[in-house]
Amino acid sequence: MSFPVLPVILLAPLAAALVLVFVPKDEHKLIKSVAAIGTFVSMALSFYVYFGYDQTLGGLQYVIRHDWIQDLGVTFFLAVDGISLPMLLLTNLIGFSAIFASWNIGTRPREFFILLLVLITGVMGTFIAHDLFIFLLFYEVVVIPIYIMVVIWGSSKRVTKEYAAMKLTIYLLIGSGFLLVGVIALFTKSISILGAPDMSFSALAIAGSQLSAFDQKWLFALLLFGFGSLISMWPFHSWSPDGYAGAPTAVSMIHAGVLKKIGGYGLIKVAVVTLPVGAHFWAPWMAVLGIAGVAYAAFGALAQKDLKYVVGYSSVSHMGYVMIAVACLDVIGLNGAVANMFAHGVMAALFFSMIGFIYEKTHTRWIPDMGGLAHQTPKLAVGFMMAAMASLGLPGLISFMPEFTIFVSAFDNYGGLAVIGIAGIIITALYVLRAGANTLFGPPRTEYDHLEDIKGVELVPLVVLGTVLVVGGLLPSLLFDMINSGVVPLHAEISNVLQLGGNL
Amino acid sequence: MLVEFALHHAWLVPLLPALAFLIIVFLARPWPKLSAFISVGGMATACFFATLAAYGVFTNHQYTEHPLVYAARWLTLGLPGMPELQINVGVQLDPTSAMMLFMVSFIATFIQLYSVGYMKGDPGFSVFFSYLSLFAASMLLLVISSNLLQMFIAWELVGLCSYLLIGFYSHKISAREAAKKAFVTCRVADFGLLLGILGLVITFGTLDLVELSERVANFREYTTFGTMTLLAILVFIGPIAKSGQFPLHVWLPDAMEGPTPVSALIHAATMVVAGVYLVGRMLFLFHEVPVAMDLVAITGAFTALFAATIAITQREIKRILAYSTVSQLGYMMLALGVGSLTAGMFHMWTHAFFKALMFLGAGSVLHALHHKADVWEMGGLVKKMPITSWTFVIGGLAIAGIPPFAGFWSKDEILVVTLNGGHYILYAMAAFTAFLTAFYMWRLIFLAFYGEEKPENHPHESPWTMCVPLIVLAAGAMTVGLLGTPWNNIWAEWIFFGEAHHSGEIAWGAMISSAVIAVAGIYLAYTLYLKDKEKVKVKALAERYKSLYNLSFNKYYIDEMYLWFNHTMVDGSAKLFYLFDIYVVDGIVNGLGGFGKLSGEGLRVLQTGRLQNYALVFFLGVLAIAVLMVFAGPSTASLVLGGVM
Amino acid sequence: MPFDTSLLSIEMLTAALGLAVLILGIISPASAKKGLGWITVIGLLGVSGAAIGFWGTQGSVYSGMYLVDNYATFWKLTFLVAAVLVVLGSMRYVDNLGGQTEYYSTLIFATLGMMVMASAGDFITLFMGLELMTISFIILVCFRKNESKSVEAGIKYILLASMSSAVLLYGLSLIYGLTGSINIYEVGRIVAMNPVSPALILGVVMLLAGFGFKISAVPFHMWSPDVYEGAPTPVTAFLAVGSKAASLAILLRVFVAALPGIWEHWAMVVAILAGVTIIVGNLVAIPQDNIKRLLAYSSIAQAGYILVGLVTATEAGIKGVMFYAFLYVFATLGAFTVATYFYNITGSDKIKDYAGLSQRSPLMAVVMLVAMLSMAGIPPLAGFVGKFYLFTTIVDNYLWLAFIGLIMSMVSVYYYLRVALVMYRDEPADSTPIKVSSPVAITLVVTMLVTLIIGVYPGPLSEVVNAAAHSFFLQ
Amino acid sequence: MLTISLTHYVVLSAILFSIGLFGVLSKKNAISVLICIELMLNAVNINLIAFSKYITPNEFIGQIFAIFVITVAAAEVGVGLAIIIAIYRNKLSVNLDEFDWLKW
Repeated sequence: MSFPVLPVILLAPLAAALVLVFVPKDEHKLIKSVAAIGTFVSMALSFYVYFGYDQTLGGLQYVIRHDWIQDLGVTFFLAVDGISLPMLLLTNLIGFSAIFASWNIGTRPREFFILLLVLITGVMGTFIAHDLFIFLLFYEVVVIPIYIMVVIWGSSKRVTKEYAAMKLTIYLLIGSGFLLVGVIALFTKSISILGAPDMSFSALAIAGSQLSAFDQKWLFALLLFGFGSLISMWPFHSWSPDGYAGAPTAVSMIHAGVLKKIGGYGLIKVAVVTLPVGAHFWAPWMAVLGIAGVAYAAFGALAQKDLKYVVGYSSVSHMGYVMIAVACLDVIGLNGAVANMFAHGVMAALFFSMIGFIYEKTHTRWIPDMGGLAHQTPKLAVGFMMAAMASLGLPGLISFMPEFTIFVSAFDNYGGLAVIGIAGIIITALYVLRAGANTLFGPPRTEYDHLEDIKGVELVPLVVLGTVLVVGGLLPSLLFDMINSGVVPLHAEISNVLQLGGNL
Repeated sequence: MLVEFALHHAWLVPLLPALAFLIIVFLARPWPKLSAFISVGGMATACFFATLAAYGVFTNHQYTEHPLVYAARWLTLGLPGMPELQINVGVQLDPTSAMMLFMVSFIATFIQLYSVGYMKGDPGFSVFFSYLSLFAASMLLLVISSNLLQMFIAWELVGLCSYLLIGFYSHKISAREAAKKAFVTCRVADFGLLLGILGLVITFGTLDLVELSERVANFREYTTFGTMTLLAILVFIGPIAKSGQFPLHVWLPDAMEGPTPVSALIHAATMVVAGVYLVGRMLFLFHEVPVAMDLVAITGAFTALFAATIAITQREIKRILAYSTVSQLGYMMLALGVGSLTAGMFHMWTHAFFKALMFLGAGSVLHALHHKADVWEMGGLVKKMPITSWTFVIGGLAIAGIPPFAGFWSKDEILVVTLNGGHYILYAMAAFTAFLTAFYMWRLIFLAFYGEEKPENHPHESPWTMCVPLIVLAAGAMTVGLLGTPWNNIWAEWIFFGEAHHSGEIAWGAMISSAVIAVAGIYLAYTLYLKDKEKVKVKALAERYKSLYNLSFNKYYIDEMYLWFNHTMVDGSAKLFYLFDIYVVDGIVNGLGGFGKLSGEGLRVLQTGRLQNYALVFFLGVLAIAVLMVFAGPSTASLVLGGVM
Repeated sequence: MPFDTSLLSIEMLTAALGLAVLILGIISPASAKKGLGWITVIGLLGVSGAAIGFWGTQGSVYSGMYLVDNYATFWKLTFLVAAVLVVLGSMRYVDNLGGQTEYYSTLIFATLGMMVMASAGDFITLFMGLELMTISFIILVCFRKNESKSVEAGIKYILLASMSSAVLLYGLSLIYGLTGSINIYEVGRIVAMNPVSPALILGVVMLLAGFGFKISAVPFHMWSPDVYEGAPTPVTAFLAVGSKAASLAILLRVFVAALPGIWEHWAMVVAILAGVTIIVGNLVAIPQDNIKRLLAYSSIAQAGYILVGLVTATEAGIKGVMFYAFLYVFATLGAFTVATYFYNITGSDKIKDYAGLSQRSPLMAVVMLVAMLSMAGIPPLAGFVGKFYLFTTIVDNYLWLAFIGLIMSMVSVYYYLRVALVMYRDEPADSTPIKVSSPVAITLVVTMLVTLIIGVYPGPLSEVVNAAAHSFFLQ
Repeated sequence: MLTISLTHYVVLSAILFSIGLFGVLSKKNAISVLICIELMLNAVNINLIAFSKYITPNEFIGQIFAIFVITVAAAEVGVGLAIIIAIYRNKLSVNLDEFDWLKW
């Protein structure tokens, strides 16, 4: 690998942020363009990587590895495989659109975009790091920028933005605290097994799978709590709706779109692979919590009147599907989990960007105050409905096949339990259509006649994400083959361990 | 040659309308005429190919045994050796699908042509046509699917389009709600269907229809009879909603909120028959499970009767037609339920023509009367709009089942197979339904087209784009039934399940009786609605059986029940969950946070600022540590005591 | 035997520097007094240069009274760097005081005391260093002798400090009485050989109390918030950094070198102390509204974290302590320097007055944020790595402590973020931009960069610390 | 005829230490507190000398240590008195209970 493409992808937004530090603070256009360029570079390159990745070869590719901390066995280890690559791509897609979704930011734009770029970098880092320590470095980078962005540019509705921000931050940090304990314990144990400290995922996987069943169980519980609270696993989800409601559009997009997914990603790439026995032990619980999340959050969303809360709860419910899928611990399930994370990412980001525009134009997100917007702002309506349809899992849009695969494997493994989860699609259809219909359709309101439709760069999120939404729906193999190439070896490891280490 | 091409490129048929949709959406939208042209043109071409393909299929008999299948990999999950799931998209051509292909494209073409006139001047003109194209495309995709999942996808897309089209006048609250109702109702049923599909994948490991049918045929290798029953029933739930069977028929009458061509499209050719088609396709599954078959048959018969009893009291012209559709669909289900793919498909075929005809006719009427829908406010239209009226009458004869019109043959076929199957009760129900059908349909005709004119109406004949389809379809409604006359039943040789069961002797009894029933129905309608100008008898009857009348007029209050359920049960529990979330789940979180703060405040107070308090704390600390040391350390306790001594 | 006095050269240089600055302060005209700050800085830098020269030398003077090894040298460097940064950050402050230049010399002597502590080989040296440092600090604490808060802080500090040193001394005397030696390593050998006696336990308890006072471990922490608040802010900074670090240095020396024999007796107690310190420090910090008090409590919590490293009394533990102490120096100094400078400009320590700092002076705001988050242990800042090192040592046997530590560190984010909230969200009361003077700017940038770099690329530092910790056991 | 043993010294120093401690905790006058601290330090000195005499008779470790302690104590007292004077200037009182501006 002559050209270090991954570091460039990682650093491009950071570089843009650095440039922004020296841009005068009232050159709004310039600031935004710089940010856009930075993210565009990353996006273009990650497309290049995505399609340059050799699926038949599989495994880690575009590897960058340097010694970092000798005595902790940490190496600066960047690489991509079939699981991290979709996530990387997703991050950049959303990051790029997020820049444009927040194009009309008027107050203190320079700080906003600097923070946004840092945020994007951090998220990317978690997905391409294959050393647990580096992973953790990036894992929490994102928390503080988000806090600051929410308190400055957020909006107070049911709860104040300060409350929402603090809740979101502390909740996730406490979660990661537990995670950290688990990781440190795992690390110290791994030293005695490996003989030398080594924090790369692969090494930890080897060590972890040799741990006693008991150790694996309690360690996995810690990791599950850590990652679970990030992926808003029921009942550790309550930060999510408030947080999204409080956050500015771009943050909601990135948080719901990709940040959450770090939880699922970590759960698969770290927790499950490293502690298969533990995973096997906790799988039923994960499934139950996942199902609970699906049904519970779906009903929660049904009761909402604030658009962002609707989507907030719906994202909790969708992540429930991911939990079930992970709990299945088989190839199809894991495929579905990763694919669903990707699909939901695109969908949620589009949803939030559209809601952001609606809020920007009508200054309300309160559904009863709206109606008939489709007549004043048709393009906006199209985007909104696309997101809505994707969210209820309409075939032909990206989120159908992932959900279907999840259902297959869930139905196979958990039978009756899964049925409840699958029933969620009915409620989903109910609240999504209700929100869409009451916002966009019905008699147009005169007070919104002055609104002008999204135009120019405002269309970027709709175009970018919408395209992915449709293409991914019509040609799911583009996504699934990639994921499959990553999941199959991973699952092979797990099943080996589970067969050998029969000490369940 | 060209036929060969059509046969092996049948995917063009759905593709063309799809392309039309894309072109209109992205390019042609600003120019209505162009959009219309693209849409109709695309549809017509598709129809052309479909015709060729159908011809190809019907001309060589091998396809009746071995359907022509070609598919491409769409998605693979897992590796060989491990539980792997491969999903193909492809084309499966056999007489059934070929017939559907032709029928759908043919009718869709004329409906689109008709819409050109009907929708003239509507602001959403081109958008409407793009929707129509997409609708047709997805329906055609559904028809040619070689894979159950592919079918499901098309199925859902059809649902989406119906949502868009029913809600086309989205500024009307009623339209909006009707669209939502349609989608959600179908969603509920799709849940069952989806479960069924999942079950099939998991049990049989494939979704390709052909493979599936083979594996199902000897299902005992894979699963138990119980599972099979469950699967069959689950799969049947989907069609219940899509084809408006009881109790999920509620969305269908409301679907009238859409523009009339849409109603025609939905009710005649496409959406609703999708359910019947699916059951027909999956007949190999139901066939293994007698229980499921009976379920289908009973549902069908009951729905037919049930809808008919509602239809007799409705006032809105399109509503009457809608319920008649529900009832006719019941017939088809009944036919499939008693195991005769032939009869079911045949009725679907004829029904498509005369029902489309009648809807378009109704549309033409509404168009003329500026959307005045109540049949009681019409009358004597025959003088002002002859084409519409006469074609409508033909349709009426067809649906009532007067020989030799199309409806007669198919309905007769159904009655015969029901009778031969020995389902006497079902036969009685079906026969009675036939009587009611004839009655309410002619009630509509007499009220709307005959009798004295209403002065306030100024009807006028519709433009040619609307009349041509009427005429064509009317011709169809007269003739298409002749394919399946008992004398030379070509139909039964093409489309059948199992082996071509062809009843040798002609069931004269059934034939005559059904004809008589139809005539009786019409005569009753005539006496009640045309002969006595004042309609005294009717009013008297309505008074006499007030409760029954209301029951029927209010559709047995089923919508109200659903509404109640939705509001109290669903929304109620939603509220409940939400409150729980805020006050319990969130309450715990905030509680913990508050606890932290409070303890902080509490400890803070200890910091009195008095130097000597600090000193005191210091020494208390020393003591505490000393005690700790004694008890935390391993053997210190004994050691201290020993040391002191 | 012959003494290799060259081993003492660093201390001698420092002492000389202190005296020189003192005399210069007296003789130089008022106009020239400003220069003294720079002289101090340069001098200290020179000394640290010399100290770096000592890296790797291993030896002892006066039959083990005075030890020179990487361990000591590392600590000395830490103190010197801290002193340099404090001086840089406080020049403006001293000028405001009206050029009382004894400040600098006293500060240098305090540093000297710390250095002596770092390489103390027996109880007398230990005591001397400790008192030299303490007394210098007492003087510094009530340096603004006309300001009653400052003086009150002073009297609280001197009374409690001398009391605690009395307790410490009593403990030392007991241990001397039981072992008949005051040489730390020799005591270690004797203790290891003989059975445990209750008197020894008592001695250990008193040592723990004495040192616990200095590093402000709960329940011996009560003085620190008051003194920190009352003292001149730069002094507070040095107090929080230097005296704590030095006391840790000697604490490790005594407990790991002299008392490992009865490790199992004090390990659990230290663990509990650490846990309580972490909890109390973080919880009480939550309701604070004065930035110095908030930092005081957070530094109490930090002491708790550092104590964690002592629990196992292993090389890894020592390493963790040193690593954490080093980065703690930078984080704390960063925060306090901002506080100092802000006080110079606005004359307020109230958190609510920090409103809109991010717009008045982005640099100050960002440094404050980075420093605090590093203390909270948020990656990719140094604090995270430090905590990682510390908790790896105890996670196996003291899992509960690991839980307390990591969860509470996340809780601490709560009150750090409240400061961030004020600095970043609120609109400033008066939006006049704050011009950061160059020496302060240097301090701020240095502290921030070090915190960031150690956080992202801790490799080199960990190597150095390894060597230092290793040399600990070579005496 | 009892001989004076190490124990006596130790007990004496312990008592002295405790007296000093009591004073520190109870006296309100800053100067008396300072004096009480001196008592505690002297208790330490007694310890040191006693141990030196009985445990390491032929080395003067304890004595040396004691001398250092005395010296340092003197220095401390010096600074302490200076501070007390300063605070007296500020508050016209040396009553410790009045010095509680810094709290919470």
